[in-house]
Amino acid sequence: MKKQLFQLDRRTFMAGLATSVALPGAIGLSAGSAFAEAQTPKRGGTLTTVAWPGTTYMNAAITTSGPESFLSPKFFDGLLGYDFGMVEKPALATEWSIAEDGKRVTFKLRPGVKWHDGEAFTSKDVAFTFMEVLKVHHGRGRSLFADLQAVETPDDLTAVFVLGKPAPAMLKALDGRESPILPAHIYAGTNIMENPANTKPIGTGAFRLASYERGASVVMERNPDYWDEGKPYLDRIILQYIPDASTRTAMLEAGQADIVFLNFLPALDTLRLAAMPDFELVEAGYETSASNQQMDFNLEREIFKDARVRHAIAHAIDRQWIVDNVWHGFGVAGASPLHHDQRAFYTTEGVPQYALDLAKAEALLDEAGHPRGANGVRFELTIDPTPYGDESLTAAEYIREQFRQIGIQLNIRTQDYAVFIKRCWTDRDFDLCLYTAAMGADPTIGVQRFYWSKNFKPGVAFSNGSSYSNPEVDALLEASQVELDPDKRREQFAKFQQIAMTDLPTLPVVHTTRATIGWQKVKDHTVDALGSLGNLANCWIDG
Amino acid sequence: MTPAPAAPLLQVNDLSIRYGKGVPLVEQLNFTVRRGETVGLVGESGCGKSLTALAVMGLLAENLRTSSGSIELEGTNLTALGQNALRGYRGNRMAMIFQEPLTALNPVMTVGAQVVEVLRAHRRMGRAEAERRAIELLEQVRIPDAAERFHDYPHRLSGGMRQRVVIAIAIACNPALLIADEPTTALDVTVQAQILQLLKSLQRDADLGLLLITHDLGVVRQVADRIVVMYAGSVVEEGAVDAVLDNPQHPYTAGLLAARPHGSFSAQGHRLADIRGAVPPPESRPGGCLFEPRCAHAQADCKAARPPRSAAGQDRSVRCYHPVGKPN
Amino acid sequence: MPRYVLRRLSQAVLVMLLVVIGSFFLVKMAPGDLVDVLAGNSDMTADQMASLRVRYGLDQPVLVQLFIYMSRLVMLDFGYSPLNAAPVLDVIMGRWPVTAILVVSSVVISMTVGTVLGVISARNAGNPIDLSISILMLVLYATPSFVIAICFILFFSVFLGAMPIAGFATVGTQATGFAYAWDVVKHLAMPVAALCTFYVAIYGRIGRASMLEVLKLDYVRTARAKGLPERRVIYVHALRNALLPLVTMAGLQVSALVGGAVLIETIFGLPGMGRTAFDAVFERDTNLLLGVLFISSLSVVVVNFVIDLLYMALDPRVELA
Amino acid sequence: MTVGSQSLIVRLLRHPSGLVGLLLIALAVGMALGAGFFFPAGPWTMAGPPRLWPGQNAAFLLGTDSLGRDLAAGLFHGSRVSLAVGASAAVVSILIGTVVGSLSGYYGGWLDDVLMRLTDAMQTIPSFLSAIAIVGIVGPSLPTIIFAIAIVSWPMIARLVRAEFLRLRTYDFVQSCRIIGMSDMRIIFTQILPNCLAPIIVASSVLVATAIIVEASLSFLGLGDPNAMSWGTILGNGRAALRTAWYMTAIPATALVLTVLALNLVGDALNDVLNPRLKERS
Repeated sequence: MKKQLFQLDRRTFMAGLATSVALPGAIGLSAGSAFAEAQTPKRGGTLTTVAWPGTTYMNAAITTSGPESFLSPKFFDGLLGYDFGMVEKPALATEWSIAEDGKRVTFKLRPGVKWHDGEAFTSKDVAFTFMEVLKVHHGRGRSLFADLQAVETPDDLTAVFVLGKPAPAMLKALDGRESPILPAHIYAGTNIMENPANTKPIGTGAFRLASYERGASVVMERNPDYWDEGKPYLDRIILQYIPDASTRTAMLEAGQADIVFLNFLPALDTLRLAAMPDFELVEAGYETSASNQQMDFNLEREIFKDARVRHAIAHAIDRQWIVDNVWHGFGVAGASPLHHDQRAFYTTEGVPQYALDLAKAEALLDEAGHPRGANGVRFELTIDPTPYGDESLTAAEYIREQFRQIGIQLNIRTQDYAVFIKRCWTDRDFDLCLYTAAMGADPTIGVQRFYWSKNFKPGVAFSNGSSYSNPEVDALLEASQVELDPDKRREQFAKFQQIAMTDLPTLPVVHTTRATIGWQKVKDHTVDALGSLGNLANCWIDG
Repeated sequence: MTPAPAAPLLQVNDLSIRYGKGVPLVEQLNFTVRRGETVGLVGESGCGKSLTALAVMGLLAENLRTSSGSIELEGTNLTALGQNALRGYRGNRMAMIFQEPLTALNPVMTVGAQVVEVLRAHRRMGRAEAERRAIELLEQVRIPDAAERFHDYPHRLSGGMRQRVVIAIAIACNPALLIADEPTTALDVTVQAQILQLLKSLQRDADLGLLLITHDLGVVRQVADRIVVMYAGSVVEEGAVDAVLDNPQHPYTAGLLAARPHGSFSAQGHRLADIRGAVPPPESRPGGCLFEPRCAHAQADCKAARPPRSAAGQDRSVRCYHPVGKPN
Repeated sequence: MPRYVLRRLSQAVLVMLLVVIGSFFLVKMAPGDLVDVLAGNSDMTADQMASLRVRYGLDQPVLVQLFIYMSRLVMLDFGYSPLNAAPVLDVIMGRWPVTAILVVSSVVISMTVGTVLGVISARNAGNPIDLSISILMLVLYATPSFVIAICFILFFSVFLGAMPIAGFATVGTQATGFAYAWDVVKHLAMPVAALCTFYVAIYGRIGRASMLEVLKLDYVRTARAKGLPERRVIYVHALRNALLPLVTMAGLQVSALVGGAVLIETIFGLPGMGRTAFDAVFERDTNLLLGVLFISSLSVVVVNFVIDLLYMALDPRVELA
Repeated sequence: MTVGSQSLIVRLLRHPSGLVGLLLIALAVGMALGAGFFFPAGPWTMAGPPRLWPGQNAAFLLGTDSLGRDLAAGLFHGSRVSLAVGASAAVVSILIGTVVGSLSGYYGGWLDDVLMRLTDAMQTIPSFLSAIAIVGIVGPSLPTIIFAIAIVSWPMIARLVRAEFLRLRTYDFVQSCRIIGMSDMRIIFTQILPNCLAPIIVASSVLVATAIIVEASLSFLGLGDPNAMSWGTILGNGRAALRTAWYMTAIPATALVLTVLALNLVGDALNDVLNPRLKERS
């Protein structure tokens, strides 16, 4: 069986090649072969995949948590889709246009689309979803659509977004994962959070819910009336919730699962399987969920008010080592507050970098007035790694050893998720806090929240946890929110990256990359920027 | 009151019992039990009398074995039989009553079931018939309201009643030989008499050979026809009860009677106060007469070799070079 | 009998009351609550968090919360599980059977296998068979169940490709009746076996000791003296008595098995009570955790009551006093 | 037959299980004591290249883990933590269990009722679930883990001690102490408790073994103390590499199994030595 590479566009591939150390599977193939061997999809078959944790709801309009993000796009469509590089493409909307002042966005909707219950999809559904669901109940939607004043519905197939000020980031957040369109006839006038349809989804999507065993499995079946003619190719998708990562590996290896998305296997297992001829590793298709592992300095702590201490710490941590040994190559050493998948804005040009240099680190600490004490210790710190996944804890263990060499005694504190969130963002009882967070389809959505002084909101998780405040940064971020000119926006973010990396309130540790590992027979699961977080309508099984 | 001599029912010849390949615990044992006769087997605790009884029944623990000699029941050598064949004799031609009625019965089975079981093991009997017969047996051992007691579990019965049940089990298949190992020791004095009475009458009615193991010389005098005295794994003296007790020939028997004229061996195995020293454990038994180290009458030849069994009158034997007492 | 049952019932109620109060305070000891978790998952404002706290009653003093919880419990209202977006009782009813089947079959199988091994061992006391069984027991006893579970998966599923790894039954199966039952058996074989090993060792060791003890007892000798076949002596007279300590043990083990199920359910992806409790702890789904603790404790109490009755049936000496 | 003057250790050494068990435990304890001497840098130092197989490099006989930490150092230092957790949890649960059991058995009455219902309740909640809940809620640190294990294990000791007290309190020597006016506390501590020691000692070896397994299980579920490397920690860390570097799991697992096995062997031997009446053979 020949390897397929049409999932990777050239730039992703080059980025991967340039930065990741050794990824068997993807590496060594020529990008030129991408479309050469495309096969005709076959209809039918069941795709089995595994994930964890189990889902609470079936739609991602009322929550931003992970399990829903994966499920929702199978049942619900968004207005738009995104090709590699986050290039908009039609979904429920076939055409869209932005007024000159950026304050009106008009969407022409696809005719003939039916909800799973047979009702017709209209602009009323769009207006309802944005104004009454996403603006109210969606974590990111609340800020993203804060300036969305109304959705006008001149006819059934036209929806006009009326904005208080231009919102360039908004257009990157209209897919079925970020902004799924819900049926107004089911939800209007009900308590949306407690509507039974939240676990019995009625969407316009490629798949319908066949059965759901809470905490155990979801079975999706093909929507025969899907608007995208002939799709989806699969008859069924079975999703099993399996808590133990090694069990998930065993299932994939034993053929009891066909494919595993979203790094749900231990990295070493992913690499091991990728080296086997029957399996294929794909690293594309996670652009909307690009995540950074980063470490917040609590700037309310006296010791961190001195930038030299922050710089010293940055010099003590070899981020590439963490990429190699903690993430096992699934990532790039942290170099910017953005993620490299945010290609339009990401840059390292003129952005200060902090190479591993323990001597320099020690010198900076001496300079900052923290000499080594009699026992060789300068001062003591605590780090709180997020309990989500092993990588933060493992990285913290590495950082502890590095700190020991420059005379900082670091204590690791683990706790469960609730305590972690409360400690870092509500009680603000931490020195260093290490976690992985999504950077969003656009920096305004995902990055701004960590650096904007107006987003220093104790009690709000994953807000500006370092309590960083720099008027210049605030101005840049605020300007970029409404800047319609892509070039100007790029400049604004470039400047932002330089300042943020100079002030270093938060140390970007790793720009993580995600991987899909599956049997070769599973084809076309990643055909655009959304990858498995799209609807899998193009996916098919060979044989 | 000596019964007419009959062909031996049980004949134990030169029997030795060993622990593994070690020294014999019981050696060169000889005695007989005749039909319709009660033989009292007496000795201190640890002298091997219970072992002997278990050997006859073929119930020695796995690490014990009969290393020489024979046990003949009605002419059949039991030591030559396999466990399967032996099983046909146990509970059937020979039966045994144990010392502790409180623990001899299975606590989780009704007494009736335990009687029925032995009947069905050896007789072709339907359940109903066996139950009827079991109730008869319970009546025969004089258990009141036998039909109701049939359904009781052992813990509901008193010790005496339980011993009656054990006896009923033993006589269920009309055995020729009944071995009773200290059947009354654990019972109240008043009950003891009743049980002995019962055994005696059953023995008489059924013409049983009864081997009564006891440390109580009083009981022997009361019930037995003949007596076999054991010391340190060996028979030292044998004969008719009255003859032996009135005129002991072996210094050990004499010492016993002198110490406890009415008496009883100590149940707990304490040494007898009036005989110096203690019973030697099997591994340090003397080469000569077993009793020699403690014997007031010991002479040089006693140390040399075990005294042979010598006849000392009609139906009477003693193992001693220098018997005491008046010759018969 | 009624007096005994009444006594046991009142004890059970008291025990359950202690369980509820104890677990309630344990859960409330936690820093951080459900809303913190929800907020972590979906970017909430402080206002929204406050209003959620009001909605879930988390703004009340702890004692008031306890009172409200207990008065609802009396009506069998276990509250709502935000993690599952469903009433706690619904969630538990979906998961209880998985754990119940897992635990009950483990008790039955480990007792049977353990007893058989124990009896074989006891009857061969001191010889090589006994020695090898005893060593096997020790190793089973000392090896954590999760190690065994992982070995099972690697060998039977990955290497041999013979056994389904995860779940209670094939997902989306249309099978019914016998075919479905067989499907479930295949799915549960490895989890049950992995959960059993430790208890097989325990029962085996106790069974061996108990059998040796019983075989020395007078009534076994009596049975032999009756001329009963050896089979009957062992399996009717000795075994039934030797089982008694094992039955007592089973009562104690049920609760431990439910605990051990956490690991097994985690590894084999079984949606049972143990894993649910584990997740509930970390998602601060207080109602769910309390519900799981309550229902599993209640099940343990009921099973123990049944075991008591069984014990009485096995041992007539235990009077209903 | 045992000679009274022989010390317990000597008697254990004469017992085949006791000998093997004690040797293995001595090895584990030796590792714990020698950890600082053989591996002064501690178990956390990332001293070598990551994922080195055992034997691949003479400096790291047992290989290294995913972060390049010496597994041999981990094993030695881990024995400290594992044994310490096992022993401390056992001691704490014996303390709680003995206090509850003594009070319950000695005084009886309503106190007994209350304490026994409490014991029932503790035994009713699935113990590993409670341990998870406690560690999960309070946060994973060694003291919490020890406390959690102790809090779920004491009921067994309490029942054991209570049964012994019920048996012993009717004995003459206790009655006579009462008659001469000895205080309850003195009777409990100087008269009855010393006579309960044998079963407690036997039970303690099992307690330690169970505690070690529970700690490992908690670590396996990610509930270990991140600042203390136990065998369970190594086991948990190695799990993700199970298929690519199984030695990371196998090495601590073997140490764990052997130690638990050894504790059980010693338990069996103690049982035989201290309770001669339970000895087999007629």
